[in-house]
Amino acid sequence: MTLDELKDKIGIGEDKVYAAMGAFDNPDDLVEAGRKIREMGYTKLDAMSPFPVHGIDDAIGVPPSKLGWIVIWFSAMGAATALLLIWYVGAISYRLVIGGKPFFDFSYSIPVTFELTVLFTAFATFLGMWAINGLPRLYHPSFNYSQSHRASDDLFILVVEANDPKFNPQQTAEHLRSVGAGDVEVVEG
Amino acid sequence: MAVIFPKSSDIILKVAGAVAGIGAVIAVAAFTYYTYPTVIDTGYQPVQPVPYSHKLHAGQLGLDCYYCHSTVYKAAFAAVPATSTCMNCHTQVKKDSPRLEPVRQSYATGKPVPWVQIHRLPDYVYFNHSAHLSAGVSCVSCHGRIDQMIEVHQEKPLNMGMCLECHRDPAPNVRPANLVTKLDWVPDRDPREIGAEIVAQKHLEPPTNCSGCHR
Amino acid sequence: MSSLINIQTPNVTGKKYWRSLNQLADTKEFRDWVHHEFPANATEMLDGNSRRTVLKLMAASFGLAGLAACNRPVEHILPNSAGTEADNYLPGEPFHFATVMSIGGHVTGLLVETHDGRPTKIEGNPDHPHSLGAATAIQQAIVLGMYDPDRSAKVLQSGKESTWPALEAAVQKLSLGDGSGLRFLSGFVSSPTLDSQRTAILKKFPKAKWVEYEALSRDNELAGANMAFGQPLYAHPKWDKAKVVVSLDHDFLNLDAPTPFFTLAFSKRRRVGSEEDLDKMNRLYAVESQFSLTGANADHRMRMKGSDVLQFATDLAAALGAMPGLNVVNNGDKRGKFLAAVVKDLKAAGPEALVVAGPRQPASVNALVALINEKLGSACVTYTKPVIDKSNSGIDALKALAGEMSAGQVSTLVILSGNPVYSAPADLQFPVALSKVATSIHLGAEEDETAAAATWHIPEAHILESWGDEASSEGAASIQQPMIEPMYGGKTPVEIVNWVTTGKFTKSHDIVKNFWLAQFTGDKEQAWRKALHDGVVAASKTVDPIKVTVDTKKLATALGAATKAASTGIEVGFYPSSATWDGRYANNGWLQEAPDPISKLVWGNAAMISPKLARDQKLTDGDIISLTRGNVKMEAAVMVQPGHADDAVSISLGYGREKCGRVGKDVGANANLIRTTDGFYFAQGFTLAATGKRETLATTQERGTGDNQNGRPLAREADVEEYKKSPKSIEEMSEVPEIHSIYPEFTYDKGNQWGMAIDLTSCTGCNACVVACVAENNTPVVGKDQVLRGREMHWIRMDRYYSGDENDPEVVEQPIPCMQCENAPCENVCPVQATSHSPEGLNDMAYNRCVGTRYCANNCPFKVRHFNFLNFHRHEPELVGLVYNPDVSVRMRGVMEKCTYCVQRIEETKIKAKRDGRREIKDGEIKTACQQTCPAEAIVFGNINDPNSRVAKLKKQERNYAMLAELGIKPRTTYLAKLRNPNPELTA
Amino acid sequence: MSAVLQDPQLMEVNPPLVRSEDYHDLTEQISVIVEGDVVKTPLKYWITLAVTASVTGILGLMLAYLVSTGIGVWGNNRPIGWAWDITNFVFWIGIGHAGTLISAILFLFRQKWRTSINRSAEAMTLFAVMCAGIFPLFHTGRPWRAYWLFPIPNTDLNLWQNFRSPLIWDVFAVSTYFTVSLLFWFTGLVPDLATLRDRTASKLKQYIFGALSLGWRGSARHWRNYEKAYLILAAISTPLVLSVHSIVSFDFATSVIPGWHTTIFPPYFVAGAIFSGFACVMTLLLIARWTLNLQNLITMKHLENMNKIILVTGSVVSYAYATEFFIAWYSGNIYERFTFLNRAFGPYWWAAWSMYTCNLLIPQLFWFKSMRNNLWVMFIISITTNIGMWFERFVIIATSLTRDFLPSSWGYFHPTYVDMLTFAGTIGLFLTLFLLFARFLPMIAISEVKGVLAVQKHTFKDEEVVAHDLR
Repeated sequence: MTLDELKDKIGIGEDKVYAAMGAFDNPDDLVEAGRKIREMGYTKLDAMSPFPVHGIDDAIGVPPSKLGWIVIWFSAMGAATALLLIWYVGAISYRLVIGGKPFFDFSYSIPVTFELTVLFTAFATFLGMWAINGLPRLYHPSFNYSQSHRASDDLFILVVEANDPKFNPQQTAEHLRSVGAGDVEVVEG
Repeated sequence: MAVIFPKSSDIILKVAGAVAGIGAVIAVAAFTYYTYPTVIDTGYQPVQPVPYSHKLHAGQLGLDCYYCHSTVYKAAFAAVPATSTCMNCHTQVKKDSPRLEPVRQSYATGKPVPWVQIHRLPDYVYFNHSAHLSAGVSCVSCHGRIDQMIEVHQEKPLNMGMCLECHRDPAPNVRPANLVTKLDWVPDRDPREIGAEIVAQKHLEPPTNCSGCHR
Repeated sequence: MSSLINIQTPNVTGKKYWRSLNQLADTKEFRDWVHHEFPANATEMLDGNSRRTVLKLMAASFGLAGLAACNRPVEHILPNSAGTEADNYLPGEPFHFATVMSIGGHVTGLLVETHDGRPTKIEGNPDHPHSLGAATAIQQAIVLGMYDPDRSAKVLQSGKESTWPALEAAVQKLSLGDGSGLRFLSGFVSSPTLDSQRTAILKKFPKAKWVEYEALSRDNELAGANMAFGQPLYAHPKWDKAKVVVSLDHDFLNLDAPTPFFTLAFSKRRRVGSEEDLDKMNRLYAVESQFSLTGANADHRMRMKGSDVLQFATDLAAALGAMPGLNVVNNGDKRGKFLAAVVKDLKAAGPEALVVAGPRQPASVNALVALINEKLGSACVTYTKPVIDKSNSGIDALKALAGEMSAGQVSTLVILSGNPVYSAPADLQFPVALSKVATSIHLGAEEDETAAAATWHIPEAHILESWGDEASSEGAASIQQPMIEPMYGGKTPVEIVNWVTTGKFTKSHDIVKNFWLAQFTGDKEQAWRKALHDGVVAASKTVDPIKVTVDTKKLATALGAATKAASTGIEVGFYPSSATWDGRYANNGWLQEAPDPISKLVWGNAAMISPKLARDQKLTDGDIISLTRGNVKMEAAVMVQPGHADDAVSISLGYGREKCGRVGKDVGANANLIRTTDGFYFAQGFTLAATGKRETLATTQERGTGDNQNGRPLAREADVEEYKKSPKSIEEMSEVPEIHSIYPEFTYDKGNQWGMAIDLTSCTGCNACVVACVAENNTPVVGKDQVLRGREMHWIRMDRYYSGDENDPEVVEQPIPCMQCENAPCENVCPVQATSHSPEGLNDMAYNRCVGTRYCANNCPFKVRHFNFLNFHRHEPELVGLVYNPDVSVRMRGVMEKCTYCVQRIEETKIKAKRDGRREIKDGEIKTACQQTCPAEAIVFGNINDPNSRVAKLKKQERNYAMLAELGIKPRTTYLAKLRNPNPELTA
Repeated sequence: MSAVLQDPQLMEVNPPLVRSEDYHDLTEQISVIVEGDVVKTPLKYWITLAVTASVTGILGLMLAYLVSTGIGVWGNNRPIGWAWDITNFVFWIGIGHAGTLISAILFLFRQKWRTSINRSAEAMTLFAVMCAGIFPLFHTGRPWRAYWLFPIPNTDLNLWQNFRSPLIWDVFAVSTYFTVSLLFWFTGLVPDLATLRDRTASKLKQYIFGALSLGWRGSARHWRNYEKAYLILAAISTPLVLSVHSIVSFDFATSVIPGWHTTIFPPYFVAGAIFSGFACVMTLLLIARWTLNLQNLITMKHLENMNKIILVTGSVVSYAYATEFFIAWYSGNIYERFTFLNRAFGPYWWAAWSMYTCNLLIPQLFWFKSMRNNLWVMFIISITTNIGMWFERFVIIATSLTRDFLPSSWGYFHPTYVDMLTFAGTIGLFLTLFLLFARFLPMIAISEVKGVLAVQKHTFKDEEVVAHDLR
């Protein structure tokens, strides 16, 4: 492949259009606008908000999270690890008679098994969430939007990404304004 | 303005992360390896006051270990021989070899020859030579082929894992009691079989509980 | 340490010596460290305030230790240049040597265990008639004294450091002439060699005199016989023959018997092995002032002031119609009832009756006792003539000597191993008298009060360093042989006597050997070797008992003359100390920390008073009182002792040493300050006054006031009759429900299964086992401050519980080692598997794995696990480290430790058996240290899996019970309930 | 709900949770504290910080002395192997329970009012657990060997941990609890860090917050997974928080010592933990509320709700006390009976009675609404409750040990100055960390509060909303 392609791949290529973005001052309007835009046939939509806006997912069609399915496996792994560890330590590695109790028994394995299950689950959830979100990431094209810094304050931003088949800079910007967005910009990066 | 980190920062972040991860793995691996008993403990070979060659004496001349380390069958400790033992021969053989000067010195003055200890267990470990020899454990099992060493070095890690291994399954290391000092013994059949028979016949039950060795 | 020792061969004939320690002791480094380095630590050990400073030092060194661990230190092996094979010397393997020691005229044979030439443990000599393998706490502890860096190491002239040549010159200068100015002052002479020297000297110097003085001696016994039979005789009670024993102020189970012999014999009729033993069991009546161990073990005890015992003895004699004309007092009902019962019991017992009088009771009481026994026709006591002359012995002899000295008639005084300046009665003004003597030569083991006052002081060799001999009062002699060359070049009495009188120095080995070779017949050398080996001289004639009858007329007049002191004011009684005896063992940490069997007091003495007296005077434990009589006065802290006689104070001698090593200096109060010739053992007419000052007394019990069992079935007891009726009663004292574990139980049915049974009936509560354990297992001495904080480390402790009325309480003593529970609560809770179970049922403790959470100690129902709160061993000088048993790890700070059933002995024996090609261990082949030394044989250890083993048989008895069995812990150590044998007439 | 909030009278009774005009205003209120450059941090803050920091320094000294010298510098002895050390451990762990409880359980129960307090409560949890962790680590005789408590593979001796020991369960429980709480707390923090990143002008702060906020941009997709993750963490934290103190109580419940060996310990300890935890949160919140003027965010409603919980848990604890005595009497076991009589009337009667007073009697005041709404009363009670709960642990741990089965081994415990300064030191550490947190991180979950505000705006509709111009 060419150098440019490579550059793009690793994310240091030439700036190109990322999306058209527009802002609203309250969640209700955002949801409203989101629905309208979607009805116009846009599919690659996103929103940026200071807090989770309810209804927005359906409005712009964000698929439900798969996190739960990933996590459950790790929970099971946690439990298995604990039981294997305790069994190996007591019954295999060094069989010591302690307090007349068996070399391995579920009764005294319960607490540690539970704790390790929780620990694995927690790590899976935490890391899994960031992984799915593609974070940590220090740079993102949307940061080039003049109002993006207020997405964490009091603005609710609607995003129509450039890779949307229906995307056309001027037209899409128009559509955004038409659904009541302010500060509509075509963002590059 | 909202852009704080340049566009390239992401790839840098990724690379840095990868490097850190690999580095950590390497570090752990290295630590484990270099603290592994067989690595840190074996091969200790200090310089002795007299360059005594076990290869010559025990190997070529065929002196029995017991000739010098005479207490092994009766005591916990394998005594290092008295100077007089050396002089039994060296009053005739190599009478005035300069390398034997310290020995003659010691014999004359009564001051001991400061041999450097090689095989050393922690103070809280109570190893008993007589017990192991009477069970039929050969010198080789812990000291290696001393009869092939010009200057003795520590061959086995002598760590708790090593002790336990044998205490849990003594058969491979047990041989007829009269052969324990025969370092070059080559069994005519599977040594484990021979060992197993002896274990059964002597009812050997090596302890694996704490007080077996720690008191 | 061992690398410092140039190992040489032990030599049973003793021609060669261990030189090494001696050389070590001569090096400059060694001296420096003894004199500069150790004090810091020592004071630290005892003084709480300076704790922190030294703890900082420890901090530093801890850091260094960490560093040192990083690279492998070079360790040298130093074989000796001489051959080892020749005399079958095995490095690291223990050797045993027989020797003998004498305290206050009681001789006991000892067996000394040495490792690589250093004595590490003392046990009784099984072949010696007075030991049979047992040894008292003091006898076992003297081994520590040998390594005491405070021992006298140099010649002193008038208290200042001098040299041997200077002393030699002085000795040469002595002009003894006919000996008119020559006096010897020694302790109780029981050495045949020394006696022969004495005879020779008195022949050579007709005008010379030799005085024997012991602060605590058997003089009254001899004087009593003299009063009764007209000649001084030793009385030999046959305890094991007696069915009824009446002790008149005789603590023959503890303080008055610095030998295991009496307990040994007495307990023969106290042990209950089978049904018929129940009927053979003896009955003990005790009449005494202080609550003694004998009183605690008595089936009936009558408390009265020491001075009232004479009247009691008189009444007893009269009631038995022993002799006419005895002035009987009208007895109070209690005393009368007691007396009547005793008389009846004695009469019934007839030849099996035995009455004994204490060495602290005057001649008159001893004489009356002789009379009573004769009247009863008791076959339980015999009399022998002293093999060694005692004509010039005792307090009167000392008084005369002091008189001569202050009159300036003594030009040369030789003081042989004693400390009269400290121990002589106050009214003799001995220090003043001593200052009048031109040349006084003192041979002593420490730089004590006398050493400082005498013109010359000579370091004395320790028993384990010296050649000598001792003969028991029946005449059975033993040779004292050294295991090691005197570390400080000390000398022995025989050497000094010979040197002073002949002017030329001969080694004691030659003197003693020559003396004995002269006695032997046939192959003398062989006989000598045998004597050394056996620890008893076969040839030495044990004198036969003589038949004597009391001359009642003489006795009557003597008794009339015996002035009965007016019993007004407070009576003060002077007692031996269970730790320091008369003060000579004050610098011994093991003994200072061994709790008094009754009061549990450590690191000091106290004025014992009755609860009533305490209430009257509004005194509580620790209040400092002053005791005044005429011009003598002392101050001491009081301790309230249940069962003590009213209007009486008991105080132990041997404390308040001013010139002493760091351990014993200024510990407790010096009772010699108020001890006078007219009130040598007890004196009337003291005034007691509170000073308002207080002192904290350290005890190993009752820190949480657990002086009784709170109705818990821990140390169980029953009367013999009850027990015969309902043997089950013992077991039923605690309700043990059927316990079903949710887990499959481990079965311990193969091979050796170690267990222990402790018989509370025969156990007297002497501390022998406690000290034996300390010596065997290297348990540290922690000091008064730490004991006050509850951190003493004894692996086996002696619990003492009172019951009943505070004025006449009953006492039960219970030794508590680790119970080695099969379902050990301590094991479950250890997070790192530092304590687990061995297939032979031992509760193993791996110190090197312990991280020190102390959870196991918390969860131990018996609290037998001891934690190293500080690095206690760091307080000890390297020299003391030489006493350690090399077969047991010395524990560092921060780890837990506990009784192991002496697992090192178990393993040694198993290995020995393996070497001999046997598998099974004979019953009794392994003895734990506590069991080995127990004179009462109360502790029995063995294989409970073998139905014929002693321990298994004992555990089959009905009175066998496991403490706290209801917890389902299955202890391996069980107890046999204490059986008392009270007189029905007195219990009713 | 909406009806209630529209009615002005009822609004006094049930005031809205967040008193804020709109989102930006809210961001301001919370952020200015952190940014410090707009509103200067008061001097008293720095003085307090200096004091607490130096107390923390003492903790360091004491621990150094302890490690270099031995447990002997504490008052522990035989039989009292555990005294202040483990008492303090349980005390801090207990306090550490409120945070996760508030964030997790109240979250699951959709208790909106938690939003303005959960952040600080979670932080408090972390700091409390840190303080707690110090004790089990340093109470070991050989702390440099403490790593043996963790299942680190060892090639040399194939010796591991003893999983029968509650102490090992503790190791796992406490370390898991700390880790999970940390993840939970940080997850909640990220969006607010993004807010700070976007507000600050200083380049340095931009870098710091930029890195910490992991490039959060509030994308709807992210929020989706984020909420899911938050839900899961809350869901596992709830049983976790209950398990931790249950396991801590096993240290005692599984032993044989009378006074320890009690089956009711797990619920009893958990209730006690929540009790003390809420009291501690209360103390800190009241201080923060005063010093940082958060009356608008931490309203009377929050405080009253907390007081109700304190009252409930306090009563549960009291009930447990009663049960203990009943069981001791009913069991007919002489050792049990003695232990509890000894507790109340033995040498440690003073400890027991101060515990009963603080935990059993005083909180009953909260039956009265006036008391629940009186700042002074609730402040004092929050303090006494913590004192009482410390005594509870001391009474259970130490006094049970002083007199157990064999009277011969009974003892008494005297704390040394090291004991006291070490405990004081942990308090210093705790406060120091909390002060730093309060100053340098958003004490209140901005995004969550905004969520609540949004709901209110919904209900208040236009008359409440002031249009905000977009230029």
